[in-house]
Amino acid sequence: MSDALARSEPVLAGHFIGEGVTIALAPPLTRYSLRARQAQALETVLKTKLPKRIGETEAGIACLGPNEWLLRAPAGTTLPMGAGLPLAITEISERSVCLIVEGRRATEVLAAGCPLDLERFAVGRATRTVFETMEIILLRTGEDRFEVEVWRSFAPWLSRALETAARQLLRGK
Amino acid sequence: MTRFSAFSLFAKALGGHQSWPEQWPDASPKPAYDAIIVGAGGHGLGAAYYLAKKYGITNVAVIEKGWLGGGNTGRNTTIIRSNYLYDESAHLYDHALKLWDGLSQELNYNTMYSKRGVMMLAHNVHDVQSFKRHIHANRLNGVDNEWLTAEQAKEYCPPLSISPDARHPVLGAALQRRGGTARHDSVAWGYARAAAALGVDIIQNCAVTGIRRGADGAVEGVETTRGFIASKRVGVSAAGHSSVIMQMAGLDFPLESYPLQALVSEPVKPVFPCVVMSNTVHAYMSQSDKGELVIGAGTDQYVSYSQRGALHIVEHTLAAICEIFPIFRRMRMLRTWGGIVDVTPDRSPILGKTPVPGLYVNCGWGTGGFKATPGAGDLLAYTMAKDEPHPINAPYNLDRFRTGRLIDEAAAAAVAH
Amino acid sequence: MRRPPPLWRTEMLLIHCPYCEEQRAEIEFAYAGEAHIARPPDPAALSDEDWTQYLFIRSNPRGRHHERWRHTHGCGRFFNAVRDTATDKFEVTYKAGELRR
Amino acid sequence: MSGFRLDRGGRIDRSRPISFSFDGVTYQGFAGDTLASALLANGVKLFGRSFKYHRPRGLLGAGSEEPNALVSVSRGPGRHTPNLRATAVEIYDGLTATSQNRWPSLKTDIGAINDRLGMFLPAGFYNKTFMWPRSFWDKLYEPLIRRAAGLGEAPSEEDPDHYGAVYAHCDLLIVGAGPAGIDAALEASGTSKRIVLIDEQDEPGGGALDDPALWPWLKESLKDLAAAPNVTVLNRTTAFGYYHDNFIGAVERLTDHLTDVGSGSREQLWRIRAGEVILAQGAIERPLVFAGNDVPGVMLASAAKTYLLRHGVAVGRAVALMAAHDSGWRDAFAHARAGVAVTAIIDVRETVAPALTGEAAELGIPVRLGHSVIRVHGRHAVKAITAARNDGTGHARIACDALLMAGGWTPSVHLWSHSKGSLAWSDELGAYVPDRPNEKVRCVGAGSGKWNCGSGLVIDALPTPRDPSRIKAFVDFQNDVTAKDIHLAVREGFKSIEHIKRYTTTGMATDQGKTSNLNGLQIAAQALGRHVTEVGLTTFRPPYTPQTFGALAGHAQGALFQPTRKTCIDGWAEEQGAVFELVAQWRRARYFPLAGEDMLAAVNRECRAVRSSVGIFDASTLGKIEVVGPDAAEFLNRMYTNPWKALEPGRCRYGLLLKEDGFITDDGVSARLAPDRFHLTTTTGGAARVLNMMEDYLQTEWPDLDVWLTSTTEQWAVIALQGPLARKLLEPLVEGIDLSPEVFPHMAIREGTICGVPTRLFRVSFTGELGFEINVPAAYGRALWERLMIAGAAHGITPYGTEAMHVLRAEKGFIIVGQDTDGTVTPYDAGLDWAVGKKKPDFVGKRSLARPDIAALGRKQLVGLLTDDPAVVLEEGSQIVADPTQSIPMKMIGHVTSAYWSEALGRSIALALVAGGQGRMGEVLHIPTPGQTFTATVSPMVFYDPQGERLNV
Repeated sequence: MSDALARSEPVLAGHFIGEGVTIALAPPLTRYSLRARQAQALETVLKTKLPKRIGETEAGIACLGPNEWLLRAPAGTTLPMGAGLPLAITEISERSVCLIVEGRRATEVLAAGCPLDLERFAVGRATRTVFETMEIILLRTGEDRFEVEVWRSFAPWLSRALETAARQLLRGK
Repeated sequence: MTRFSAFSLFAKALGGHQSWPEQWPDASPKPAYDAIIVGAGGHGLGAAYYLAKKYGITNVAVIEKGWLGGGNTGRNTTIIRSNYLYDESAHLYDHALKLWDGLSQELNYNTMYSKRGVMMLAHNVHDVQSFKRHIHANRLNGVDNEWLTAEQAKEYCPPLSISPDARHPVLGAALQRRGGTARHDSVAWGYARAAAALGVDIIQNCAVTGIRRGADGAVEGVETTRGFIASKRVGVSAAGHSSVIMQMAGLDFPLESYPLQALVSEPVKPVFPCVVMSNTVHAYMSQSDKGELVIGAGTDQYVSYSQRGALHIVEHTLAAICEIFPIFRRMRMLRTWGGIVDVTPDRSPILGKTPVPGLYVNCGWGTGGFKATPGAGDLLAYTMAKDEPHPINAPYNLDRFRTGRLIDEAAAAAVAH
Repeated sequence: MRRPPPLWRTEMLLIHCPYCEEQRAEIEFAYAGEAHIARPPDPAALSDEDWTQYLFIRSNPRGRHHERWRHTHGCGRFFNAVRDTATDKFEVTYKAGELRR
Repeated sequence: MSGFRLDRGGRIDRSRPISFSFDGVTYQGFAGDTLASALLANGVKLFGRSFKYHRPRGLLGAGSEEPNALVSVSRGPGRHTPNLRATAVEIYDGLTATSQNRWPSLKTDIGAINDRLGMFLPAGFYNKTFMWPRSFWDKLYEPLIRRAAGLGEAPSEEDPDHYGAVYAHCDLLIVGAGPAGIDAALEASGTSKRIVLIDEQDEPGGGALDDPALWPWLKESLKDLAAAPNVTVLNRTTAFGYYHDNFIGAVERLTDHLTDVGSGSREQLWRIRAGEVILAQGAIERPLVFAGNDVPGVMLASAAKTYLLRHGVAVGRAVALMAAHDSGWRDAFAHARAGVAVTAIIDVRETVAPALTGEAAELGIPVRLGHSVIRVHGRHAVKAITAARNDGTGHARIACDALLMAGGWTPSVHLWSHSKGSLAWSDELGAYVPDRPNEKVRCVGAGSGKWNCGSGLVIDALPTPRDPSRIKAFVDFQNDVTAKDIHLAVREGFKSIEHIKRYTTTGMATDQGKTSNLNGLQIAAQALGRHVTEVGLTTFRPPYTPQTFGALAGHAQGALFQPTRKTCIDGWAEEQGAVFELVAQWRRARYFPLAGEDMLAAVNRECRAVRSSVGIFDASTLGKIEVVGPDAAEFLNRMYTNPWKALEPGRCRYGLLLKEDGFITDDGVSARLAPDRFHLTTTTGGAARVLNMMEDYLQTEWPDLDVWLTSTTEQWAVIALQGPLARKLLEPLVEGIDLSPEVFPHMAIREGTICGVPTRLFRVSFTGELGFEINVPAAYGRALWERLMIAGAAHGITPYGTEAMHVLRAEKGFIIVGQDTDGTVTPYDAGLDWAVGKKKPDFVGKRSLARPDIAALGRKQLVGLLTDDPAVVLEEGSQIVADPTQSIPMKMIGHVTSAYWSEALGRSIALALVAGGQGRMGEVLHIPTPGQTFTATVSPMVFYDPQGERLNV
């Protein structure tokens, strides 16, 4: 019918920009949760390779658990549903948003609430973890670049927490 | 027993306090007793006292693996209240509350029971519904508990923040004026001294290593690190270690033991006039006679017998305290410690007989045992003396887990929808 | 009837997840009670006593304890562990379904 | 020298004078001074009053062990801090400090009467009295005791400061930047290890700061460490606790020492996970126990040396030393060399190393071996001392204005003990030293019991000819615990050190016994006639020094305390002036008042709209789980009480979930999208709990099932359109879905698009009206809502909130889990027998339903309740009785779970849990409330449209 509906995001695309660290909302993405006992089952349906080790990423697909993968692709991508097969493909594009924390001090900002040893968290790694009380999926997409997947309704709290941490850091704590 | 009073204090002072007698003799085990209590906490010592005082059984031993009052009695935040929802609970805790009143005089030992009032904060519509339900039930049970508006709550406890912008704004509160606190050590020491004066042996540094049962399965006594002690009546009041003791008698119990943390601030002049509890924000606080803010923290998530204070629990608790009482953010934590709380599936105690004849149990008080001290002691004594539970503790039997007649206060306050 | 876990946790114990094959912070995990208590295949066939045993009775030892954890904020898997409840030290963690250690 | 400041020496910066005030008097100090050293330099000796006897007190130490000199510092609104140690407060321009626990003034303190009455206030005195008359306790005694107790005043305003927190990981953590700690850091700095070195003082160096000879070395070492890329040095940072698996909590103080605190964090909590830990915390000197050892001017010899050499301040013009340990002699020599008169060295030992006596002779210091101080003259300051031979003979009065004490050293094993490392008693040192570790940790330097400050005599209390029961020889200075208190405790049967500690409160002050524990222990051992090791040792508990609540709370303050989850439509509701309520982590619009409307008026209007035209409701907070896989139906069949296998794709079913104990834990309407795909919904508060419960059963009990669960709660925005005009409003907006009743019946689901976005369209109703729940991807929820508001204007569309939703569902007898049920209600109790699959052999909770008391008659059952007076809306939570005339305690048979004014029925309605309720239809019951007892009649739960005809339009 009439003109298409407009998107609304839980946090302003308005970013935090500071000396050595920026925090920005990533553009919309297509996200799928991929589940199966073995990667192979999904690979046949999706006709693409899946990373085998937990924490590894390959072509936008992150292995989060022994039978769980997160696929992130440009908005609009659609996947087969694998109907009837012993696997599960579920779209979760809008379940979370992605905050990009970038800059030479990015690890310091994340260390304010993330218990991982980020210095030893290699580029290309991805894992579900927490920031203080909040579940996130953390992906290191560059030496100084992290992408933080967080459920939509938690995004305002998380972006505020990250910005607060960044501000305190830049003020010399 | 030298009677304690301002006069005796004055008289002894003139003698340089040289002639004060021991408050209780450090007894060594006799071969046999009419009754043995395992665990010299407030509950166990209370049971021994009431056995001797009310039921005429004075040939009693209280066996303690460490030093008396060194378990949860000396590690809790001493909150006393009785505004529970269910009839069974209200009767149990109010029985204790009535005994708290006048306990100092009865024991001739100042337990410093302070009726400061216990105020429980309601932070959302569900809390309000739940508290109103408590208040109505309490009133019809003859237990005092009244509703306060947020403003009245603030008036009753000035440090309280009732800002509507808070993450968990205060919508009101339930107040039990008879509730309050007491000096935990004094309770244990007072019972010990009074019990000893009636002939009870208090045997410290004596760990139970086994429970001996006869051919008929009935209890014959306890094996200890100081030898076998015979008795046909054994009452176990061992809090966090109840499972361990009951297994010595071949009994598996519906218990799990969790670490519970507490902490105090540095002492300050009187600033906090009552006890405040918030289940939604997870904060419990009062101020001791000494001036310390006494704060109860949550339990760790895993079963443990290590009495280690866990940092994460402390962080969470103090965040909650600062949320409700922002003026205390600059106050400083002086001491943290841990206790071991034994929790039953319905978080209500087990107080009564066991499948083993002559073996009685008082356990499963979880985080709420201190307030019940005089009542639990009295009821355990009654049950051991009569070999049958008092009507008040009859519902707190072991069988309820089989039949399903649980007494689940926490579930009744269950948050969902 | 398991206790609800605390709402709020930060790092404390260091736990080895047998799936991630990494030591991760306790904050990522949720304790899930005693391990190796299998749900009876046919509960209806059980006596009230036996059902109560399954439902409520726990060994609660002071010492070696078989327990379940879930790497909730990690790989999401439940797994088993042996931990000394007197010291809180983990002896071993192993995958769900593996034999009792 | 000017005042007590030496003309030269010390690490203070004489080019940077700083002015500050104490008790209203303005003083000058220098950068590098602590409040203590600066006041000493100005001749101030009296710093505070003790806890119990209000005795005048000066400085005992020079660091965080200080028990006496506690002050309050105020720096503007909300920035009042009580109980700070003057020895650990760095001065800054404008610092305003005040003394505590005195009235009217520090010099003349009424409370000091307690000192005169001291003999009547022995340990535990409060246990023995204040019991008569009974009524006086609450009214008089307790308030008095409380007013007398406490130290400083608590803050009275909200703290404006921010507190930060951070996680840190390192291979090697070194606690204590004294010589030992610095050496350890230097040694490791050559490796690839990540090293963190933390120290509580304002500059690293520890003991080296008191030893000018070491300053060049210190300078070089710190330069090297600063140059090492793998070393991080943190000053003003206190490691306060050592937790499991080498997890150390530390607090860094960032702004307290600054004149302008700026806007950065005041303190930062460091949560450090270390591969290995080296504890280099040093040792603390021990006071000696003798009459008058607390008079201002009597202090630790090592502290006096610190003031002398680090701050360039003399603690007196003529100082004397009372020693039991060699280290004190060296401190006295240092004074002499700095030009401070040393009037006597008194040592309780009969003989000491000749080197000491020799050096004393060179410096012309009179020495008395085998002597002890038996009296200190002066109340507010030392005027002189009297010494006597250890046998009590030969009294001699010695003039001095300061007395140094050297009682030996106590290794700081606090953190070691937190980590559960074992301790071993050293008779030679008279102290506990680290023994076996429990973590990957080791101790170095003085903290390990190895240091080279000579030997000493381990002594519990100095000999004295006076009656020990009449003198006040202090063990715990802050809590006013004397040697005789400990003897009294033992006399009264307190034989374990934990008992003695609790009875006398020794070691329980804010210094946590750093200077008193071992003296107390030895006096107790002596009184008990046992060896120290048989008396035991009190547990060391975190924190090492007191830490602020704010730092420990970290980020979790204000808006960051806990997240408030908001739906994508929340912003619209806020703009409309909706009133919100908090449900679990979410906030939900409760009602949408128009100008002048109260809640009742608004809710009535909202309800009318739903019953007559169409209402719109934000149901996005409902939990959602996508269950996918060949075994999906089998799995749900095992979880829920009702059967799922036969449910056709495209249809919905109400699901009821029990815990294994048989009690209701959650419910929700779920849809079968395809043979192997279900869209579950849960309650708002239950979403996480239910998903975890299902994962638990799936992974642990039925790992053989091919089914996977994914939370989709936040994937979908859910907009409920409820009311007779719902279909008419929806029809023009939907594509690919035929809304006509015959092809899209009640309890069905269809997939298509709405306004161009994909939707899962449920035809369901929680109101009893024709209704739809539109699921669209969350990003489009707000836009769709606004589009519907525009399109619905013609139909009188009305937004309604959770309150109206509650009323509407109650009119239909639909329950709210958690309100009409608590954790003790079974499906049968709730009248949901129809939702229990009778033929199913098993489902979670089924077996428990057969337990005797669950199957028993007379359980509380959910029923309707109609008040005889239709205008009366009962209070939720009201209790119900059968006989209102009985006396208290009354027999209660149930309570009101829900009660509302029903606009549709023009009367009040209520739901209640009543014992045997379903058998009481038509029975009149009573609801006693304060002031009035209401009567009501038991009715069926469905009040409105019992036949459900309104659904089928």
